[in-house]
Amino acid sequence: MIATLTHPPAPYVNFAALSPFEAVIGGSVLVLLVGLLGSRFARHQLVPALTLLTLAATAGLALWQWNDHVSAISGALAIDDLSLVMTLIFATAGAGATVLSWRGRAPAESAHGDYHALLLGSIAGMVVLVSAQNVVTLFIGIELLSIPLYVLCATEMHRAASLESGLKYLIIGSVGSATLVYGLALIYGATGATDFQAIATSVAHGQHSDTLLLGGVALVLVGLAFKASIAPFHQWTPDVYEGAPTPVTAFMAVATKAAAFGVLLRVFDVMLIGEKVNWRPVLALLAAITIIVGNVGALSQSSLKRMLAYSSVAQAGYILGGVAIATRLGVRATLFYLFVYLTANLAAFAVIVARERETTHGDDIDAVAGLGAERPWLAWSLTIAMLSLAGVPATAGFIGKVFLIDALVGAGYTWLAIVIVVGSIISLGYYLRVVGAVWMREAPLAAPLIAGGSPEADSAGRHFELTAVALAFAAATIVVGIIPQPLLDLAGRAAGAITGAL
Amino acid sequence: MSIAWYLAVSALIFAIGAGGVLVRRNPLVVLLCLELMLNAANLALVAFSRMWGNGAGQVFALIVMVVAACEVTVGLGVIVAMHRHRLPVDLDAMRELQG
Amino acid sequence: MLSILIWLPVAAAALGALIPHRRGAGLLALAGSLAAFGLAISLIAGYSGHSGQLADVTNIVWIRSLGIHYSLGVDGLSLFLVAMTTFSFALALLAANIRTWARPRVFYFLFALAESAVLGAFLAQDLALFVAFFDLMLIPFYLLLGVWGGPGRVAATMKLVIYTFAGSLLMLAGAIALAVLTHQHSGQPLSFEFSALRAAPLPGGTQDWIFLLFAAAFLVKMPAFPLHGWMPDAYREMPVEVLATFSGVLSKVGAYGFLRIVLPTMPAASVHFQTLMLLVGLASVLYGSVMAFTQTNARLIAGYSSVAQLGFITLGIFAFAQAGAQGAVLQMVNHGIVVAPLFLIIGLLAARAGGSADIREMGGIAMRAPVLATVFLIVAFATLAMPGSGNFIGEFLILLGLFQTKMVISIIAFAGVVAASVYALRMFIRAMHNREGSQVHSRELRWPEALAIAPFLAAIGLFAFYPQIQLQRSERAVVAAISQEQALTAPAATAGGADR
Amino acid sequence: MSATTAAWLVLAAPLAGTVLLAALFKALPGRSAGWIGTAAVALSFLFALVALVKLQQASPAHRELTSTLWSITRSVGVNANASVLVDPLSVLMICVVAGVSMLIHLYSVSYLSGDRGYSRFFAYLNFFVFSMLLLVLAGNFLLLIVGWAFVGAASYMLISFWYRRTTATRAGIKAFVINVVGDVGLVLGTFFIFRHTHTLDFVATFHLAPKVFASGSGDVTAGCVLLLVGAFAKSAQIPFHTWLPDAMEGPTPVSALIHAATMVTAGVYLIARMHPLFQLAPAAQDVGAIVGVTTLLIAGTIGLAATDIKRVIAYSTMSQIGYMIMAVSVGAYAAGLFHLMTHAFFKALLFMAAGSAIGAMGGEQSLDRMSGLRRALPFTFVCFLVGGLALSGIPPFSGFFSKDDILAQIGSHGGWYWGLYVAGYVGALLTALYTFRMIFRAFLGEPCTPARELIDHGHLFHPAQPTNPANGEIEDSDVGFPGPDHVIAERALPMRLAMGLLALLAIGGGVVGIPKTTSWLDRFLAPTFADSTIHLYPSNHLIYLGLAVGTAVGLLGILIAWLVWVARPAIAPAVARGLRPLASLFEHKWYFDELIDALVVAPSAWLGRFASNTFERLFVNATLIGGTTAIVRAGSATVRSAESGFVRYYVGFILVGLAAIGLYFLLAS
Repeated sequence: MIATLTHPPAPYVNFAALSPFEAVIGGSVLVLLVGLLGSRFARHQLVPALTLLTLAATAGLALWQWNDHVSAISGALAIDDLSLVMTLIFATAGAGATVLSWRGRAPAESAHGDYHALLLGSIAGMVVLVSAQNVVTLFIGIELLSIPLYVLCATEMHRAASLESGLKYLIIGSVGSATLVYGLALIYGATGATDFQAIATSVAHGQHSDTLLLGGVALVLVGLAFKASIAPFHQWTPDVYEGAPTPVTAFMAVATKAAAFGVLLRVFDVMLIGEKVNWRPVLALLAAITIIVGNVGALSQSSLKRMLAYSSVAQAGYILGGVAIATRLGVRATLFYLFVYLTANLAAFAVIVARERETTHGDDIDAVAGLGAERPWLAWSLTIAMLSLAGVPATAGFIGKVFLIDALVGAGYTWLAIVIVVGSIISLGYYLRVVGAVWMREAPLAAPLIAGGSPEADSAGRHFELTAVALAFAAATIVVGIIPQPLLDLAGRAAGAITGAL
Repeated sequence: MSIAWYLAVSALIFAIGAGGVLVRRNPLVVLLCLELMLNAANLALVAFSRMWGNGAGQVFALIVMVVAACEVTVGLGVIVAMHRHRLPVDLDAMRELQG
Repeated sequence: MLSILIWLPVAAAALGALIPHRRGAGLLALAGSLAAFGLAISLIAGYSGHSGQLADVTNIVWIRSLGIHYSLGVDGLSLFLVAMTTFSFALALLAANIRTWARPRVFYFLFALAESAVLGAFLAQDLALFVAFFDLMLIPFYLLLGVWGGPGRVAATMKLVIYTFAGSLLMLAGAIALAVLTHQHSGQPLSFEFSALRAAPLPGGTQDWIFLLFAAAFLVKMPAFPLHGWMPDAYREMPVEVLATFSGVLSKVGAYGFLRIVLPTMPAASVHFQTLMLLVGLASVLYGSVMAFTQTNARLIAGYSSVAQLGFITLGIFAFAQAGAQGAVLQMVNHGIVVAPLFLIIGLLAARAGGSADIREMGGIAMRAPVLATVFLIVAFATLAMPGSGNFIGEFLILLGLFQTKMVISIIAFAGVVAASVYALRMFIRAMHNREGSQVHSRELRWPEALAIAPFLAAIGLFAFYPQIQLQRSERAVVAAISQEQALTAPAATAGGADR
Repeated sequence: MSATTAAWLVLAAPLAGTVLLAALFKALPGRSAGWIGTAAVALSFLFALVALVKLQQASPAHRELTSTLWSITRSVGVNANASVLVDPLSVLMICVVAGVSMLIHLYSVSYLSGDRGYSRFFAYLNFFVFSMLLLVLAGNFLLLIVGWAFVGAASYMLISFWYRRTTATRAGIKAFVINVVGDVGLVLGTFFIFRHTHTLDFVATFHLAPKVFASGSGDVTAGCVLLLVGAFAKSAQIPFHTWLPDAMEGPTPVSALIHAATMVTAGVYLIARMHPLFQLAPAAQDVGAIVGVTTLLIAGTIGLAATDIKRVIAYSTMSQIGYMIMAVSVGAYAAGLFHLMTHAFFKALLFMAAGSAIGAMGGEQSLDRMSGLRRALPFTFVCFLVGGLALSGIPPFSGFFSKDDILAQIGSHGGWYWGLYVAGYVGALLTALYTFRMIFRAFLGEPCTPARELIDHGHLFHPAQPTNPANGEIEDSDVGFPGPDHVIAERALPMRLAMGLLALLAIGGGVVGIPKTTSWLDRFLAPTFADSTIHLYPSNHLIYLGLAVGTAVGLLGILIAWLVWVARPAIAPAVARGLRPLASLFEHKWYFDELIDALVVAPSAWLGRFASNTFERLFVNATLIGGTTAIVRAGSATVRSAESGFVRYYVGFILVGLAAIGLYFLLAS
């Protein structure tokens, strides 16, 4: 019966609206090519520079596209405030990662060009993901996002850990994708549509087979929850975060999470909004589990990256709360919290990278012991980041929590709010442990190199750009903590793009 | 023939794939099992496409195949790299990262 | 005006942290807090108790989306607490300037930040703002304890922070719930301002659990039995100059919170839990006293005595009698200006007893330090609330108010009064009298030390002979704070109400 | 200058003295501190006399003056001013207090000379006088309580004046704590009364009391009983008396001033001051009377057994105050205050003489070591004798009239009050007995070594190694106090002056109240107690009977004492052996210390140990802190063990989670 299929007209493509996406793709190709040049300068300096340039262009174009809500490629992608805001987040995260890996090891081991190209490719995938308007583009986006990351994780090839993390991520990621695609298939089967709106309407009018749909929802939920590292689908997170090169970890922690939540919002708060009654309690429960698991898991971790991995799980739990309640406030809180999370994590990871290069302790907590005396600026940045993640006033984290709890209580999910609070109390146990190490401990003696110490230690240069990044994002944390209103408005705008159904 | 049969088969394949991922230690075999899982989805997609009489499902299926190919490629790349670094090609041996 | 008062100390300290001069940090921080004290005095001068209204109101929208306002104001409730805060901090900073500290810039910056946060909490007229300051004040103290504290400091910090933050985060949830539910219940736009929250109280059932969240935070902060687990370690390890302000000022924020927030916004729940709170207060009084006369570490004696004192304050607040509440407010200030010099003196004693604050190591210090002995004796008498001290007036009013509403509890509470005389004098005698301890090198008070303590004595004297200076200004605000509870517990409260 | 102004100045003078001495304690040379202190009190006494005169000029109806300086609290219905109440009662008190204090200051000028804490001593002593005057002049409950507590504090500071002696510090804290118990009683009593009157002012309270209280109503009785607790604690009445004997650790002038003449009589003053309330609470009055008479007898018996000369006098003080409490509790106000006054004279005198004797003994206080001091210390002996005779109520000494006045009025109440009457005379017999036991043992008989040294070589005995008379502990000599050199009246003019004046007062003090003839005191106090409903005027025959019996009993006691301790020294041990249990009961002070220790001290100490060793450790730390952290740690361990590193398990978890969610959906739909 293929023959009977009507041949659709050539799809209308709105290139202007797509420009950020095009910029990223083009940039990645360009970077790839430049990376092939022979000159050391081209590879070591030009490539990162171009990457940054690309990201800047992307951001610029995104701003240029500001607040005209159009659909590109005949409805496969929608360029709306949400996707643009998300694009900004990705660009920032990408830029951060680029700077962090500038004089790092990972790009040197793999070719610089490849490394940055992959980074940009992944970003491209994220852009697609958050602007996807039907399940197919959604899938494309998520894979375009994931596959480069698998590689990036494995780029520090001299370290077994790096490879291990790459392969683990790959396998589990593929299981996730399989689950996701199977779920999407079932939804398609249940509704006969691939377009979000169409599915939504069909769900809303109840013209679907319930079992198929619900099965699909379950599978999709698992597939996406895995990306957002929601317990109990989070277990890859600590291993991969620890194993991957730190800049990549930083990128994953921030951008991937943002993308995952972007798509979670689109899928649940738009496509499946009609099934709200069924999935709300599940998401809420998952959020609660995630909060508890993430927080208790992070306690007494000696590897900072691993600790931050668990903390990211916990934070994912908080954010999921915002998604779960499916209210305007919830969406806004979710988006706002993503900013909070971005700034704090990038600052923290910048410090970790710096210490990896300066000390022989790698990412162990000893690496930051006595930082307060040794590197006050880094120390303050790390402190602020930790306090923000813990949700202390005068940092963005506090406002984020207030906003989130506000939304939860407003939606009648007070118990979840209490869980968040309890989680935050537990989280003090590990965030303040870091602060304590920074200010209250003396720097330990340098450990011998073999003991997991990172080889960069011998070239212990104090790289100004790391301090700059750390300070920049720490400062942002404080500023947002004191003057949150503009960012709140931004989140409101972005939320407006999808809360039509709410 | 009712759609149910196609679904049953695809579910079976999905389960087999998942089971393989659970029990096998050799990453190569695991990759194959992942292929199985994805193809189960494909089967379902095609079946539904047929059922609804529109092409979306088939397009989707094609894309999934491409993606599957990419994943396998990357996977093989990593495995080769591990082999070059004299690391055991055995999933259960990869336990440096845990806890 | 109030914004200046709040931010002046930290601004000055930040400036001091930037200038190169080594002693500059400390001196500028001191200057900043002194200026703040001056402002506070001018506030008192300008405030007349006749209208119970807020004075010097600042009200700017802070976070529109959440209806959070940067709203400040002072009234009889907070007036003297603010003065006492600036006073204690200024003198503590003076005392701190006598010693030299590792990394002085950070130290004084944090110290001043703490002052600003406390002042913010006392002056905030918006619940979210209050909560923000309430949490914020913990961070500097956490670092001050953790970085400059004694040997066991790290463990102490953990206990302190987990306990207190657990409290304040629960309160955060409670605060937001209070605002949001009020907003939903009354239909008014979402707002965290006290005025808005007071305007539309929630139904009783809802009030109850929110009340418990708030109570947890405030009782931990006081600390009250049985939530005082963090207190011994923290008090043992904290530098005395910091401890003086910590114990003297922070503990009051909890009590203040009850009067400022809980009673006005949740009257039904307050009445519902009155007995519970009274029992907590009573338990704190008795337990604190009993513990205080078994301790051998002078810091802990003072610490547990604070537990007992704060227990009295709790009793006064939840007596729901005007005299009790007035006494509580008065006692907050009194305890502040008495316990701070007490800790400073304990620091001096430890310095004379070979660094140990253990009263078994001390003894005979009075021998060559008659002035120090006299000062300590006066402070000790004030601590045990001997008639003729301001603390006595405070306790007198508290117990009188309680006597009018809950006679039995009041009579039991008197046991605490007797116990106080035992532990206070025990500490004094073991430190100052009897034979000299092995490590003791009796030394007279030095001028800078005297300079840091003398003003406290002056304040004690002032409040001993003229507490009216505060009482007249606080009366209106206090009466207003408990009026709803009095109305609800009408038959019991008539005795208190009929006094006028 | 009006009477109230004078009253304020009465307060101001000693306070100024305190401040001056405290400020200049380093600068003052030699004895100047002592003279400053004495001058301050003398000034105060002068103003007291002025107040007296001014008050007498006013018409009897207008002899109740109040004056307010500022208001301490005036809020939510609790109004307390810094105000004084000047009426015959308070004026009498300030005259007695300031007068006796002046003499004792004078005495101390030389007695304390050579003590390292010289100026500190006078600062304390002036502060005490200020507090005592504040107590008696206070115009409202708040100020009364303040004065009440200040005298307690002053007495604490002076008891543990020689603070290197652990005995002294222990005695000090004991006295202070018991006094605080008294304060609590006072405050609670105030609450009970305030509950109905809603005022703290004395005049207003007494004015309102009959209106708001039904006679014998629960609250007024409770209030008065609680006031009595305060009175008993201050006046060392059973069971709150145990601090007084220990208080003898203080320097002898302190014992004379605080623990004999003034502070301990504050309870008597309190009851007299509160008589409008007590008249509404007959039950409370009976409590007072019974406790008074019990103390009177028990203290007398202990006085018989005590060997420390100062403690004997202390117990006699207790029993004498028993008389006064009894008196004011049955409405014999004037008589009680009369006895208060005379007792102040002769008891202060006795202590001073004892101090002189102790000086001669080189700090030794035990009667067992003393004998034959008569020839060594003739002047002291005479003074002691005068005091003793006045104490035992031998005519015409002052004690004779005051004591019999009390008993006569009690007797005239009839009924079970006859019991008190008889007990009173039994007490009188005991008084005469222990007094002269003391005199005979100390002053008659073979001179002891110190006495001999004084008589033969004319220089004071100084022990080779100064020791604490209470427990024989070696004094640490580097401290320099108690002063290394001792002083006796024979060699110090100020002491002789003070003792001489007091001796005259002790002899002639009774003249102000000779029944039927002068009884000036009655008339002077009349305005205060005019409203008294229970005050009776005893019948003549009762008065005469009393005078006769009193004299007889007193003489009988002296006679017995002479027989037992002088004529037939063998009798005393024989009697002691014969009445072994009784004797040991007396020697152990009726086991009151042990009783209180078992009932109060031990339990609270146990409670403290339990709280800190068990409760704090097990509940607060182990359960509250340890428990929660343990739970969290357990959770952490679980999560981390689940994080096994096996990819397969991770996938497994994903599938399990998937299955769970799917199952839920199936059930939900």
